[in-house]
Amino acid sequence: MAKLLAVTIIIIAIGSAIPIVGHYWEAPANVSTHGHLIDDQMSDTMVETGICFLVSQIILAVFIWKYANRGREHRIGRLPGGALGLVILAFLVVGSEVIALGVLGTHAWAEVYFKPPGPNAMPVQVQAGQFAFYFRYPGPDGVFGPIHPDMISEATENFFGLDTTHDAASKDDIVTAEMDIPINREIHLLMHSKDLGHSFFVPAMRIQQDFVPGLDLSLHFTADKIGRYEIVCTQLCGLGHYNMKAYLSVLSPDDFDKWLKQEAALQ
Amino acid sequence: MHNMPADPTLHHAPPQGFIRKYIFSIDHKVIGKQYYALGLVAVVTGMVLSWIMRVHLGWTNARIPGVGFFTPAGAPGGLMTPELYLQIMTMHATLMVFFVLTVAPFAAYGNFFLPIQVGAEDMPFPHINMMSFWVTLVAFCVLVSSFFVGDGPTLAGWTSYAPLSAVGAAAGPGQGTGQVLWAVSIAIFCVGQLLGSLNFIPTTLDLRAKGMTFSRMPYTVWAWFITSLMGLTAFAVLMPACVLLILDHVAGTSFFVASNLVVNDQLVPHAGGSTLLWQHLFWFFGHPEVYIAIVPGMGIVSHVLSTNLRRPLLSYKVVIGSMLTIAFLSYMVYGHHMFVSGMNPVSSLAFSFPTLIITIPATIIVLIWLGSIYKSRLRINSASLFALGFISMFISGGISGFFLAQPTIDIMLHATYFVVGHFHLVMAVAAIFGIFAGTYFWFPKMFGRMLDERLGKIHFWLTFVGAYCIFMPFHYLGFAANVRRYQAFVDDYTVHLIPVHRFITIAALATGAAQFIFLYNIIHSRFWGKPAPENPWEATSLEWTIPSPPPFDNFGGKHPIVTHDAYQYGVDGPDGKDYVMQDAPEGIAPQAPAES
Amino acid sequence: MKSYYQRRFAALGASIAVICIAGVMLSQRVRAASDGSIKGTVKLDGTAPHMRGIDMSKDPYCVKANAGHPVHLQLVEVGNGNGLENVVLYISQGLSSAESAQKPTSVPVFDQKNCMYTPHVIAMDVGQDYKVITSDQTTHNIHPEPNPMTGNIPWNRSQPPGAAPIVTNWKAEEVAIPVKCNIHPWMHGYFVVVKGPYATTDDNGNYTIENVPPGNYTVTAWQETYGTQAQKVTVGAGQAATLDFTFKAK
Amino acid sequence: MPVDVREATKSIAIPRLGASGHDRPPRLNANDGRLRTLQEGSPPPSSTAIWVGIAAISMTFAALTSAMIVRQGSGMDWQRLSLPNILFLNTVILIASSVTLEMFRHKWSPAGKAPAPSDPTTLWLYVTVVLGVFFVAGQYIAWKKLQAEGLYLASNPSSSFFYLLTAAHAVHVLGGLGGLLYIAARLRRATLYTSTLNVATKYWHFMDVLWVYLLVLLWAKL
Repeated sequence: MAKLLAVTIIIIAIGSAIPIVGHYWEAPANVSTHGHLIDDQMSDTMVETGICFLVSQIILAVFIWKYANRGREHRIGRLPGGALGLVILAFLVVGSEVIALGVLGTHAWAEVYFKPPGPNAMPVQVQAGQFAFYFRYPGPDGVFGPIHPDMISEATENFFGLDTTHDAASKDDIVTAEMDIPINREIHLLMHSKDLGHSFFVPAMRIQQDFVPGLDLSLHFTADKIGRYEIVCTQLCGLGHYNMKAYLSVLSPDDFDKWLKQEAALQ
Repeated sequence: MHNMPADPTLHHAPPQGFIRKYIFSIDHKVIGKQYYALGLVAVVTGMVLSWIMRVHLGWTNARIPGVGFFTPAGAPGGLMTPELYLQIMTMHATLMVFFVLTVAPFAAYGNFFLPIQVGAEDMPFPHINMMSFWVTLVAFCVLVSSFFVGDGPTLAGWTSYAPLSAVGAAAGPGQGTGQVLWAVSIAIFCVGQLLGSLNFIPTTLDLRAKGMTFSRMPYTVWAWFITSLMGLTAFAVLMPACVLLILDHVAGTSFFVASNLVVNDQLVPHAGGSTLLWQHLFWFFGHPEVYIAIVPGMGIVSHVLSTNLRRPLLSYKVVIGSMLTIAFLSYMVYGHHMFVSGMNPVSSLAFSFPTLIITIPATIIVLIWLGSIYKSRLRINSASLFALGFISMFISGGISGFFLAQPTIDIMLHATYFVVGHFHLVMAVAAIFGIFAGTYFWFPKMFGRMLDERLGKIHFWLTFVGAYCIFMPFHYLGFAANVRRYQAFVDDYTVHLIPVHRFITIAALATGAAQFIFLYNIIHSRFWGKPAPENPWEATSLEWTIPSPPPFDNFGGKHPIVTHDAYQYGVDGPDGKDYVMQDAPEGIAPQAPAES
Repeated sequence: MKSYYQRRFAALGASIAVICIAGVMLSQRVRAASDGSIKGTVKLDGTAPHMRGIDMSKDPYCVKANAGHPVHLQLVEVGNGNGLENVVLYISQGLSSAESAQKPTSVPVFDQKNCMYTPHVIAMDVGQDYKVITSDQTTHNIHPEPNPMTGNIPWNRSQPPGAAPIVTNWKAEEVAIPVKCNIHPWMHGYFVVVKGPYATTDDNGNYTIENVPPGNYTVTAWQETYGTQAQKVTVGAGQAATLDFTFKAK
Repeated sequence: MPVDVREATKSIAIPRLGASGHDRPPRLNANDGRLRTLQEGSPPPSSTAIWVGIAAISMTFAALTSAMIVRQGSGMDWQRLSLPNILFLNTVILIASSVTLEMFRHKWSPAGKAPAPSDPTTLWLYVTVVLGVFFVAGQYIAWKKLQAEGLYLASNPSSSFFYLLTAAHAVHVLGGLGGLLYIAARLRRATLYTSTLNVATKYWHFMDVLWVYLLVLLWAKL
């Protein structure tokens, strides 16, 4: 029984590691300029914790194998180093990991959150609501028209509550259901929620940020691969949460201008 | 037995009549059993709910028999609607976290064994103790009732994030009555647990038998004591939070609802509330709650393990110290649930470090367990198997915490199935293994009958392997950025993961079914199991010095005098035993564990 | 002995059945041959405003379903000769309570097809059952939000692909109850709940209100964008009165 | 070495009086009805429990305080409201009630002889109860005053928190009143444990402290 348990634990430990080592299921490949920092951090953590995981499970298994069902003839032994040794070990191993991961990790975090967006970052506004994202581009004047919550109406597709008859700035705003961005151009994403808590998660872009009703938050990122990627909501927002999606298309600058003109025509 | 002569006056007289004996009982042992029964009912309900969820996730358009019968609106013809999935998910989580993981290891075992292990006749305030159970039961009934009123229970998840939980029915099915009932139920539950702490803490501090110094208390006593301290602070914060939520619902206040929200094309009347306020209040409770669920498990495992290793753990003080450190740190780490919540990124880092550091005491405890197995005389029985399983699970689940403790990585893993896998392993499965270990260890004492060891071992193997089959794949899904709380995976990058979900579903159904072996075992053994001796496991602590089941006043009017610490194993004890009872006569001076 | 009771039960059952049937027949106001009707056309004066196209890209299924024919808003839909579609006409004055109390036995159907509501507007009588069905392979939720003052209860339920129809009705008169799908925010329609005979205009703005007893009435036309208009009309026994409406484009 | 419980407890135990008598004055029972566990020097559990309760209540109000501060910072809609003056009178009443309760308890120190229910000193207890009732009534008047100004629970976050905090406190005071009435009942019927009295007094004083804290908080924040 004990030996079986030992073997089982080892099989489980190694078995659990296989899909990770073999990269069976992976997140969409990174297409952002900052993503590699996160990926590196991830793989570092994976290596360090993976080793700890395997070693500790195997030790558990070996000890069970060796010391189970020993009779009175065997004397109780004491682990060399004793408890103090283990405490020191824990501080050394975990402490070093904490420093390695914690301190190095802040670098990547700072890259994403502490560095302000560049001066010529392209502003795009995103509004989350049950259960869709809508995007707004400022248009030629580069200014977003004011939002009138009382005018928000999905029935008339006035998702942002714009008053195009009175607000000059709103007249040329371009509202879209899909987010298209030019490649290698920094995007400054201005986020607000129309109703509830939502979240803006683009796995391929390695960005995730909650929408907090009443707060205007922002993100900035740069895409470096042309393609069409998914934007999903990761904050439970109601029955349609699972289907709260949008698409993020990274286009060449020319295609992007073409697309923007098309959308402008549709307004 | 070496005990005091009979005490002239009992703390309170033995109750007469069925009602006072078994229903409105003030006997801590009966109350403990009542809590245990409540936990069983809740865990079975929660498990069935999880089955429904799993089947739906694996085969989204499958018609699930029976579900349509219970909620014709939620599942027309057994075809699950998104709202029903989320409602079931919410109820599964709420039942499991509050009414299983808090009730079973803490309230149930704590009530039964805390007074016995410190050598007391009963809790100091038996009526308050009785109230704490009945209040908790009311909370349970209120929660379950939400299945049957309006358009069902809330779908806001067990975290009930505002404003989804605060703007009312327009936000979705169950957000009206269902959400209010949820908040009411949790508020009541908090009261129940506070009443519990009111008994646990004085029992530990004031009712210890002569000679039962702090350094002689069993690990479990410490665990329950620490847990009740945590519960005291955590539940005292969650309760007002729930009151605020209820007021936002029924009284039109705006604590959590921000201005100018437009829900379903209707402008919400509230204004100026703070969305993050709820998250802060909730997680200030929420993270300690995780340890409220797991610390008693640690205590039970340490207790069961040292008995079955036939040796004391390497260091008593270090284990207790680590538990205290964990409890202390657990209040500084809650922010790691909110890394991407729009909280100031600096505070995210501030929360990240204690979160990483809290793994040090946890690691120390695990290492002590491992190191204590070294050159021990490990006995294999159902209890020790589950204790060892706990260690394995705790390692796996604890280590994945390293990912989530880092804001950087959390960008990718937040709200994915990685989180689900992590907290199920470290909190749910580990805690449940602790409960199982406790049951197989203490059942003889609680009911005076032995459990069937063979069935116990079968139960262990199916549960151990099954749990890994269920929860390890969750981590892979998480790495593939599979978002949690989705009722289906349609036309997106997660479609190729559906086979993994199906595997998990099958594993979940099988493992769940295996739990009925356990149910059969406890029910059958309760009535037809072979009678339990006083001390079947050759254990040393006080609960093993009295008959099984214990008499009404635990020590038959006597008062134990404790002369040894709780873990005198592997020593040359009296008449050839390898252990010394805690209340053995002073004369017996056991040798320290012999070195080899 | 036994047979005796059986006979008694049989007799009892029979009599109950008879009473029920009688009751049902009496409750139905028998349609008089003298009933007339109101017919006519609703036109738009001026050019219809531009209807924004709908971008369904959030749900690939909807995009596929509508591949080829672009969809647009349905706030104002005009057919041949500027006929206004989706206008609901009903008798707002002149019906006796008995006449307005009777309700048709037909069941209007509100279909969710290609991520749009077809028809965009359905009219129904107070207490008349209507049916919500889905022809889509994606899940919709139906979320009507009546005015709380009217006493109609808002509801919100989902229909996964292949779900059974939802059959229900409205307790109180209300013009008009907006209904939407939150999962597909562009999906938007109306339930118009009236008392007495009603009609909805077809693609070219033509309508016919059947079964109108002879008398003088006020007929009201409702259009989601342009609001309501009312006109008086006299219906002779067995005759079809004609009544045209014209809405001004803003 | 077996120890006789009677021996061990004799020193502190005064024989408990049965539920018998109106005729005879109830005695103090320093034994407090606690379990005899012979763990020397451990206080009666109730005196630990009351601190546990006080800790829980403090946590609750701490949570509400932080909620109030966060809420005040989050919205632009916070209107200052002027506290009804009666609150200050109520404060005086509540503190006075604590003093009277002390007067009562002072006469009941375990050493002292237990007076009969007819004894004038027991009047202090009833005075305390009456003052407590006055306090709650005074709070009620304060709410009425605000409502007269058109400030209801949902009118403004400041008024919301005012009603919430004062009501929460009032509920706890009512609980304390219940405790005092229980003591009054014990006085007439059976034995009164010193610990019960001490606990009730601690709780009642805590109500003062809590109220003064709330008053300062409301005065500073609202």
